Amino acid sequence: MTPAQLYALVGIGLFFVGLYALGVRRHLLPRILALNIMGSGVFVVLVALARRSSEVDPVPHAMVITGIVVAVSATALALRLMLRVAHATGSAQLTDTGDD
Amino acid sequence: MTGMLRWAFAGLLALLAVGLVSVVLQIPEIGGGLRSQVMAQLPESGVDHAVTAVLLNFRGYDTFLELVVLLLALFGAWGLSDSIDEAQLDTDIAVLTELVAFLVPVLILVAAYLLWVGAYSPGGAFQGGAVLAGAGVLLSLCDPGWRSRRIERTAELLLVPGVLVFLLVGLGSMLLGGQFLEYPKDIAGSLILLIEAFAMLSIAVTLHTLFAGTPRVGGDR
Amino acid sequence: MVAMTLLNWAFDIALGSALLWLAWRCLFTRNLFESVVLFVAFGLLMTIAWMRLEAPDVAMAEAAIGAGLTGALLMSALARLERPRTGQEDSP
Amino acid sequence: MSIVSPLVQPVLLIALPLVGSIMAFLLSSRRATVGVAVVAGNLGLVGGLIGRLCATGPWQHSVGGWGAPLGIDLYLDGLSATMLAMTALVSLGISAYSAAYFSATAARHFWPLWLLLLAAMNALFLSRDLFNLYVTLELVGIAAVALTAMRGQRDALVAAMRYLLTTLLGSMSYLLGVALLYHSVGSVDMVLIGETPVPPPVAAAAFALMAVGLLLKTALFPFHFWLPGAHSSASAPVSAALSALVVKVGFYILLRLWIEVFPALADEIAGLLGFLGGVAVLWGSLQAILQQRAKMLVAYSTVAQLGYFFLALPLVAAGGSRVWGAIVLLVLAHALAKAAMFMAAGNLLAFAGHDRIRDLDRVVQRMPLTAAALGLAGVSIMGLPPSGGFSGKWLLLQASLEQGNWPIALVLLLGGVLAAVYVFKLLEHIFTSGTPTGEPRAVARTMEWAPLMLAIGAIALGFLTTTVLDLLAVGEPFVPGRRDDY
Repeated sequence: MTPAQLYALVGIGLFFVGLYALGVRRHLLPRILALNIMGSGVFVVLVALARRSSEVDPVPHAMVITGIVVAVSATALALRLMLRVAHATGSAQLTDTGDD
Repeated sequence: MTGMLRWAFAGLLALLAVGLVSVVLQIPEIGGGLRSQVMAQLPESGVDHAVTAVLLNFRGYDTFLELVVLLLALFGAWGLSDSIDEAQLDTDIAVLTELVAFLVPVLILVAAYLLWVGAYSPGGAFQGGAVLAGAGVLLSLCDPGWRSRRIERTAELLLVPGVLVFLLVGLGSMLLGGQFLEYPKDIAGSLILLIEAFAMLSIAVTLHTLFAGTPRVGGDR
Repeated sequence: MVAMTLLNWAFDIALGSALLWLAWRCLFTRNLFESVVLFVAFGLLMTIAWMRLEAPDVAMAEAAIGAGLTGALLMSALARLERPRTGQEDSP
Repeated sequence: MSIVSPLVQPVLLIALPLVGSIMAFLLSSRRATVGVAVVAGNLGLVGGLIGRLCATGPWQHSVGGWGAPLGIDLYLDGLSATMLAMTALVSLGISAYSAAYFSATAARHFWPLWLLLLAAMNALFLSRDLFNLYVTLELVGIAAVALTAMRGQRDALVAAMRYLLTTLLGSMSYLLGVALLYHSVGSVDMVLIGETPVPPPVAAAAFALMAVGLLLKTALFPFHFWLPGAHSSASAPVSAALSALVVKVGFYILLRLWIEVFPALADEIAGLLGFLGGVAVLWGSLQAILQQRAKMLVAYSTVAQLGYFFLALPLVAAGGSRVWGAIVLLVLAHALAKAAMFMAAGNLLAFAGHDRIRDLDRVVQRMPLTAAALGLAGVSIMGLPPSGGFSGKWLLLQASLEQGNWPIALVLLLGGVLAAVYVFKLLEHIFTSGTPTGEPRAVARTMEWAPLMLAIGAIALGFLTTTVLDLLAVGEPFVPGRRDDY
């Protein structure tokens, strides 16, 4: 095991912690945060595996920066949508059928 | 989800996580990935910093689409903006105002520095744009109406040049006989700085608009 | 040298565990405000992790966007969420 | 490459709708005019590209001039051209309809998002780079969600929220798979990854993650839970775009992965996906039959029709490119027919003020064109000759009988019967005779013609089968050839 692999495992852990929360939590705010944390997990895997070699590959770094900007865009829209859902239904949860 | 189901779900995810961990440990080391290629082409890219070269040149197309994602999030938020925008944060204005009066100019300088320094060390348009948007957020905290009163139309016109300048440079390089976004080698550095400068402005305004809400954006007044 | 390596390992393990613990707390606390604060703290720790992974560009993006602006977005959304205004029903 | 006329560059398929979107955002009027003009221009560009493709064969465009693995390659072959053509045609119908459908207020929000969605889908069909595909997937997903939510009513908002969580989850799963592949190969170019040996467990995990992410977006049973709500609660032209085009995007990437990157693994899960597809056909059709509202019925029909694409996968292993051709025919036929159906259902809704199937009396006298559109689209959905739906299902039936795969043949026939039941359920209430009660609202002429033209297209596809299959074969997109195992 190397430190790079350790961080990759942490990334996997974050992915699954987020996935669990996404499935279990009902309120939309934690669910949106869960997706962000899953994203962070994926990003950590991308960058950590590049760290295994002493020559660090810059391409995953650029990909992760792209990913972070995509994530903040999606989060901004998700939060806005959450507010509208809360206004329309009186609760920031998805209560009706069909949910995991 | 009931208790039993929760445990089953947690157990399933734990199994998958263990499986994935063992897979990750089996990924062969391939010796620096694309690093050698990036380094070999770096002198041709117009910048000296590898990550900037990947973001703005080698994989500039991704970055271009990423600016489109930001714009799209703004369009989407704009379509949802009715009636929830007037609510503002409660803040202690007196304390903040002095701090902000000091911080905002500093943040603007930091953003400009980040943009400039991106050519040869960590930094660049996204970091700079976010810092600039942060300055806007601080201004909104002390004076929620600063944008809507003064510069709304300007702000809304600033949302698009990031994407448009990128696109124009890309199409321009095709007119010069290259492929999309294939910058002429001798002016690649200047073109990248040009793209980044407009990208930074648009990123900052977009991020700030996403934060502050989009009261009346779009052509109609 | 060995001491240095051990120290590095200890640091990485502590940082990794802290990230996982913060993520868990952030997602499973019942208090939404606490959730948001913990998420920003998570973002800041991520910044350190990026530095450890020799990714300073990512660290800067994370600090500015991941922790900073996302935090501001979350705070502002929370403020609007917890102050439901009446008479603004927009459903038909 | 360099002597090619500047008018037929694939990049313009992204630039044109993008510029149109920005114009629609900044303009204060004439948004619909700009929108329809841009979408018509897009169709012209796709026509030019197809002409060039047939003349000179497939080609690639290395963005930035670097080429894979350092840079990103765009790639055009028969398959991507067919998807682009489908998107362009259906988009034109949807745009013509939308120009009349939306009020000025709604049009402000609709056109920038819709044109951006078009740019994103074009970018996706042209890309061969797995990370670039992630960015385009996010673009498509976010645009689709924003368009769904745009209607602003309670059911649309809730459905859009569920759709957003699902599509983002799908993207994350996909991206994790890409991360594993990148670090095993040192590239995100599909073809390069396909040519490089990857340790089997890593390849399996990466494929599983990417496939699950894409299946979530494609709403294959049991991942369809988000689809009926989103597709039925959006406004009619948006429903048409979601059902006809957006769900196909995930399937397209899956198909490319299947052929280029994971052919050996894919054959192993073909049985599972075929089974899920069969369940989707039967379950979706039964649910459609049970629905009381027209748009819900049409949405469940999409769940069923998506099932056919997967149902056919077990036949691919033995049948090769002929089966792929049949699947793509079904994709095209469904795109045309389903867009027509959703827009026709939108007309019923606009006309009657509701879409309760039982109370849709005497529509045929007032809106003969809409009724005809529903009827013709229904013919293709049921798979009756002559129609694109028939050609696709007939080819599949042949393949399954040749291979002696009785379960698939049975599901194909049963699915057709069930589809007939739900289509006639919709039609029988429309074709009742009698005197109209109340004063129904008028529906604009283009809103009647647009679905009718698309429905006629779905029928015409039945006569153009060989043409489409010839176009598909350009560049042999279904021949893996480059590699067999890991």
